Amino acid sequence: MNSHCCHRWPVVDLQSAMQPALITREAIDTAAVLAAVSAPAHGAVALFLGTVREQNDGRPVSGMRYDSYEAMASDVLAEIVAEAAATMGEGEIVAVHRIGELSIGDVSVAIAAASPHRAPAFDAARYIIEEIKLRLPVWKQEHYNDGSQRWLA
Amino acid sequence: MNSHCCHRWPVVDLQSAMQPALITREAIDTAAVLAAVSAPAHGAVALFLGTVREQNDGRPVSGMRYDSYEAMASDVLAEIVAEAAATMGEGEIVAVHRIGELSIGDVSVAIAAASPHRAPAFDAARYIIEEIKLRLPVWKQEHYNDGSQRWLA
Amino acid sequence: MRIKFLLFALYRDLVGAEELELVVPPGSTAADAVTALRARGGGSSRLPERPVVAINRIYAGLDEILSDNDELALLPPVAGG
Amino acid sequence: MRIKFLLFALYRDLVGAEELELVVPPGSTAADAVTALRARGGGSSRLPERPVVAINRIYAGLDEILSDNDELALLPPVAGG
Repeated sequence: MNSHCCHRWPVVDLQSAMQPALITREAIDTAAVLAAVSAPAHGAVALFLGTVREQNDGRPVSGMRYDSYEAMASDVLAEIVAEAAATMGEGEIVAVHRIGELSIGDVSVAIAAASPHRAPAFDAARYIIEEIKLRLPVWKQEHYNDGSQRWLA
Repeated sequence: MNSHCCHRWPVVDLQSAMQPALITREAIDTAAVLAAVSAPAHGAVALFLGTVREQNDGRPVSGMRYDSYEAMASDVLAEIVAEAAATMGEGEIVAVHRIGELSIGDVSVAIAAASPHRAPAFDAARYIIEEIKLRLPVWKQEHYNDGSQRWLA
Repeated sequence: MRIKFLLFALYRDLVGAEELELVVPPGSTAADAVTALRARGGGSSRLPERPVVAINRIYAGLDEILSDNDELALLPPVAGG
Repeated sequence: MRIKFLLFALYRDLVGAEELELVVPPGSTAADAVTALRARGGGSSRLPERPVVAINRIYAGLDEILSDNDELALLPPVAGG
């Protein structure tokens, strides 16, 4: 619209470049997640990262497969983020959950909340990871060194 | 010692490369802080960043000077980190506070706690920032757009 | 009416399919549809009698009445994060 | 005995010095030393009567008795983070 009238160049905006809730098969870029919530108005940023551990219940793990009901998971994650944002008030939130085959140490989930104050930022990040554990339709299958595997519940 | 007997090369160890508690005049490298606590045994990482806000109490801020009783602040920060680590148990913690002249958006404090589980990681990061606010001998002076400045209390 | 079942993780392994369709009587609830699926026998009979379900991507109760062409997802206990 | 005062932030601005030394009677407490410093007059008299203090880099009570060559730091309300 109105492109005939004036020169308007697209403004590069990190905050809108990253969706606030994302299910992805790509590696999670932690720095990009942090950058997406950072702003001069936000003095406090809380970041939570979940990573694939080398063992679970004392059993060595060689890798992890995350499966999801992708279409629903996107909606549920967006809902969780919206709930946290409503409680937090002013600020920015980004939550990304990776699915597919992950290796030890890979980031499976990244949640960043930026706020003018620290308590709301911490509370938002904490709320989101707790709700993800409760209701995000994602499942993980551990792969073991002996070649066997198991769905976690 | 024993350098005559065998070839021993220094092992590069990210975790020992960064002190767990540091007062610094350098810009804080958030990625390095995260890397310093990450390990295959830690499935959860909580990071807190404090940054210089563009305004405070509704007044536009042009920059911030952080002053400290450096020798004591190093000790107090190490003490705070040790307390958090004792409560957290297994895991790694790094806390860095920057002092000197900072600009809007600069990271003034970074706290990372990695643990096998998320609750201890969150609690450690939260404990450290709360204790910093209570007892780290650091002061900040806001600079305003009109050239005036004020110590915060 | 036709119901499209979606299966994930352990349930997918049990049934041996990501999705399948069954015809159930009009007025069937989600629970009725699960019963019909389990009645197929084989691994399907090892599905829980009362799994968590979503209808058309939204968490739903098992007593919810289905409509033609609904997507009924059977969700094992989630394990994200 | 000699006491070395360390001043920070607002208190530094009031006193106009980062550090200064005063001689106080043996047996003086931190509170006594603060009183002696305030008695210098000028901006120093605007220091609080009972500031938070640290002796040799450790938080201390104002009733703590000082030793020769102690470092007594007067600490404004902290504002880190």
